[in-house]
Amino acid sequence: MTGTVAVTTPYSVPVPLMDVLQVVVLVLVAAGATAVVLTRRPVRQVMVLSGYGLMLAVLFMVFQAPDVTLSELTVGAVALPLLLLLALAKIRKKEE
Amino acid sequence: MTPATRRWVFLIAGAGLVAFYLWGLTGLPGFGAYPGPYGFIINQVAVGQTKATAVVSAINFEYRGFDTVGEEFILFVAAAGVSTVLRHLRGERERSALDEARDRAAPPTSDAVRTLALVFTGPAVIMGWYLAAHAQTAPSGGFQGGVVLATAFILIYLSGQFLLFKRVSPVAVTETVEAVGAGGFACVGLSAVFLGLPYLTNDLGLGTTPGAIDSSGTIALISFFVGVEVAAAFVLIVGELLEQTLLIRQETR
Amino acid sequence: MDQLLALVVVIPLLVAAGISALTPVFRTRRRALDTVAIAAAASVTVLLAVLMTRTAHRPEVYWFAGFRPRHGIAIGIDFAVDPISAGLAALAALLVTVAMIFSWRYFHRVATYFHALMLVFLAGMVGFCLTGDIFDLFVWFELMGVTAYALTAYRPEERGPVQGALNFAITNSVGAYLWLSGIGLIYGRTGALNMAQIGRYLTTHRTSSGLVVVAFVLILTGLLIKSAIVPFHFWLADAHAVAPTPVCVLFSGVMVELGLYGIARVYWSMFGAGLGHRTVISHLFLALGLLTAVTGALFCYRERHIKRLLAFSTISHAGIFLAGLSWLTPLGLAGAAVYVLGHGLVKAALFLCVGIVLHRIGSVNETALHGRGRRLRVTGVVFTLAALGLADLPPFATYLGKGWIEDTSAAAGSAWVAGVLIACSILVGGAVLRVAGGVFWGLGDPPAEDPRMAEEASEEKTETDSGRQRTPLTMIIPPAVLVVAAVALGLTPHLGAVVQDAAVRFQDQAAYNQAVLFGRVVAHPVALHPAEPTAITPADVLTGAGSALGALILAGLSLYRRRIPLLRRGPEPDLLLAGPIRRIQSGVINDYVTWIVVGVAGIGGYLAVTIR
Amino acid sequence: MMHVFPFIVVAWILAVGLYGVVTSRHLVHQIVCLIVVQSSTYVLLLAVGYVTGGVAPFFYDVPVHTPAVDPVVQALALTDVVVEAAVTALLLAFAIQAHKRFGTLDPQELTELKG
Repeated sequence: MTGTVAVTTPYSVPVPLMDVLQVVVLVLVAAGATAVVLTRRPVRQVMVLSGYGLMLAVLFMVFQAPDVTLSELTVGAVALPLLLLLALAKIRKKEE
Repeated sequence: MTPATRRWVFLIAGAGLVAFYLWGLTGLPGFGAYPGPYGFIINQVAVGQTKATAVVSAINFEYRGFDTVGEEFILFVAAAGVSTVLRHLRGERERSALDEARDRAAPPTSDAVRTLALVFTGPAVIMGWYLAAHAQTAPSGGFQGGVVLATAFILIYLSGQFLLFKRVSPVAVTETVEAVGAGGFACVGLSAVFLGLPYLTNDLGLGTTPGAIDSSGTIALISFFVGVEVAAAFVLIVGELLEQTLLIRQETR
Repeated sequence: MDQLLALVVVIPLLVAAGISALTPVFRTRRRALDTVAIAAAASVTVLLAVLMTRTAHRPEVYWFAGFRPRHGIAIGIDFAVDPISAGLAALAALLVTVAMIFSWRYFHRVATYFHALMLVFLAGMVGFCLTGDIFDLFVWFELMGVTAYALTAYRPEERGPVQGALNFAITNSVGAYLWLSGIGLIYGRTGALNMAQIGRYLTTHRTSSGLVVVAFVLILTGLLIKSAIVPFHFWLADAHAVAPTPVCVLFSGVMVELGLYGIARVYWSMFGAGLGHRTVISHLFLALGLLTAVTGALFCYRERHIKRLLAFSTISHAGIFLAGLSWLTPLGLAGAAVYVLGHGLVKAALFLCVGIVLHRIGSVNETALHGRGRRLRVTGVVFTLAALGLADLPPFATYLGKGWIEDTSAAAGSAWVAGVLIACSILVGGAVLRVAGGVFWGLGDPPAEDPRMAEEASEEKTETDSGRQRTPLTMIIPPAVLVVAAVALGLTPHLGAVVQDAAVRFQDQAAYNQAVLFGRVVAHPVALHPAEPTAITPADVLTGAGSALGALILAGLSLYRRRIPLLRRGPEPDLLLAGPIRRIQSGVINDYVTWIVVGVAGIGGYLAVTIR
Repeated sequence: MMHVFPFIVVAWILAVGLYGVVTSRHLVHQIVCLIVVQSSTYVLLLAVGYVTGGVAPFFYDVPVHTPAVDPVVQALALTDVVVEAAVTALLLAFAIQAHKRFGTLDPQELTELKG
């Protein structure tokens, strides 16, 4: 069951190509996480977070997890940034 | 601790934590070499046992359905918590709306945004229901569907129709719908107990064709209730957060 | 009963959803709401009590959706119930019932949220106790956590509750994510989530010790944070000081103890045999336990805010429980189990009495309250009795648990541990008795004002209508019943034999494996450890009475310090501690999370050096 | 290299997220950093369940015996996403209240519970 079984189904990508894809997306995700943390201005950070959510979604895609991809897209890239922006809109007034 | 001390303490201890964590991670079989058996067994038996072709949904709503009961109630409690916490603020806001209103006057939504948002509302509703209804076949389910469905309501708000948003999702009704969603799931599980079977046993007809819309028995039903619960919870949470800006916008009109 | 086992979790969840769905109906019918919610909690209590007696001789295993394991491999989720888990769940249900009866007249304004949250909290605690699956354990842990955060901030119109809830939520979430990382590690190697199956894998396969140790520490961290073990304890006092009193009953009485139960469960069903190195683990638990017991006791003694004082006493007791578990013996586990039950009952009674004081007088400041509780005679009597129970006075069940923990320490050749634990009991009991004597009996002089308390003069006003003329019966009967229950538990015949039998079975990992994965029940001779006493020894009674006496003397010295020539000079000794404590217990989340990282790195470093 | 690289990324995300939580001077920023900490657990879960060359665990148009990745971790990650959304919503509500009560969002200036 385990090991490197090359499968040719409509969805599968050749293993070496998949490796490269995964490494690239993983690097992007690591950089994204760093960027989210280092962005200290809240509104801008929410934008970066949204982008990070998108990258995570892509990562889950290449990890063959379409279910998680879809929920990461809806939650991580859309719903959470929306909640954060609403909260910030509420708070921002006194910050200025 | 001062910020500087804290940073140094963290950098030292955090390095220790990461080294320790990596020590554990190197004990894993290595990426791409998942050893099983849990996932492999489920992949083998799930389609036959549940007639659902989407194995992840079969796990979420059947094999590990009890986890999902807890998960739904986490969302339920979070929505109730947000309401509890912001409830007082809402009351205060109504009193002090005028003095804060001036700098909160959001620029009026442009017609293009409004039209676009309204245009997207319909597809969002349809897509939400589609996703919630196809847990057993597609990489989707009540959770994703619910969030998309909630997005439809939020689009109505974005289109500037906040009064409509209030009308289509009044808090009391949304709360009731949410509770029905969460409770409905628990009830589906309970039906098996009345038949003398363990809780959450799939006691509906499984259908014959794997992947068909009427296949997989309670999986589809549970997915529906999860969709209802998730959508209502999100609408409730977003509504509570919106509530405070809504009044002010009205004032400035 | 067989198929009904799931009801202990499903009833509270369904009733919570039901009352939430019917909010418009219940809004004007407060009594109906109370009745329904109390009935649900009470029925769960009864079901769990039945379950506890049913599992006295063999564990009960329940597979959700009927997915029984084949060839020792589980694909579903199970409840694996034994008397200890059922007993703890029953305590949780009892305390929820009592707290809701108390709330009958307590809050002046309640929406359906409070009842729904309390019932979901109950479901979370019960699910946590009974489940046999590591991820399911995590789910109920999170449900319990999220509900607890929301309940802490139940009065968000004040500063304290908001900050307390934030500190609570962020530290516990960090713990939860570390725990989940631990689950990921262990799953990536064993391919299992069932605790019995993971335990079996770790004993039958050679596994990299790094992976097992790291997974153990990460899972342990989440539980240590919940059980408020130093240096992970900071959130607890913050959350307790500000949560509504009926909620504090649950936090102190059972939620913290559930974290320790989780440690015991995870250790004895999953890691124990595979991890080995019993001495190392034993030393780790003992060090953490003693550090926590002493820290909590010192913080407790110098505190003037009565709810915070009780919170620090809970931290100290959590340390004592962990020290009891640390010997990894049946007697230690049995002692911790009985101590948890007894402590839960008396601590709940103490918090409820504080709630009555708040209801009638409107303050929780020990200095300001001095002598003002004299008109609350019944409350004073109940509070004093419960305080004596907390100081391990026989025949409160606490003395038994504490006695067994001391016995097992002495049997392991470490009588000094028993000495430290007795000193902690005296310090904590002395602090609580000082409150009892000062507030309810007007003895001695008021303690010096803690400057911090003076700043918070207006606190705690809005939780309840204060200044009432009479204490409602629904508020005084619950704590009285709890105190009586603590005595009754201590006088139960054959308690020692029954609990130690349960403890022996709880610690038998192989038997747990067989029962869960293969449905086989392994018979246990009760006299598995004949060297250890199962009966009550005179020494237990004497040490219990001794620490209660010590606590009384300490309370007397604290109250009459200014009238005793030798002690008169110098600042109040307990206020000397205030400076350093104020720096450590800073209330800043960033500090608390830093301490968590330091704690994990420290524990990890110790285990990495000793187990390789 | 490839067989450990994803796990190094997991440890990195965890460390960076914790660093953010510890050094944050803004509650909303801190909550976002907590989201980052949690995201390390998704990556870990999905990485340990990955099978090289395996397809996604959906058998609508591929035969059941096709080698597929582990579906269990995906179900766990889904649960995890819900938990994240719920906790974040609650924390944001607390933050809004904290701002209202304290007039600041710097966690180091919330001093109500000092001592």
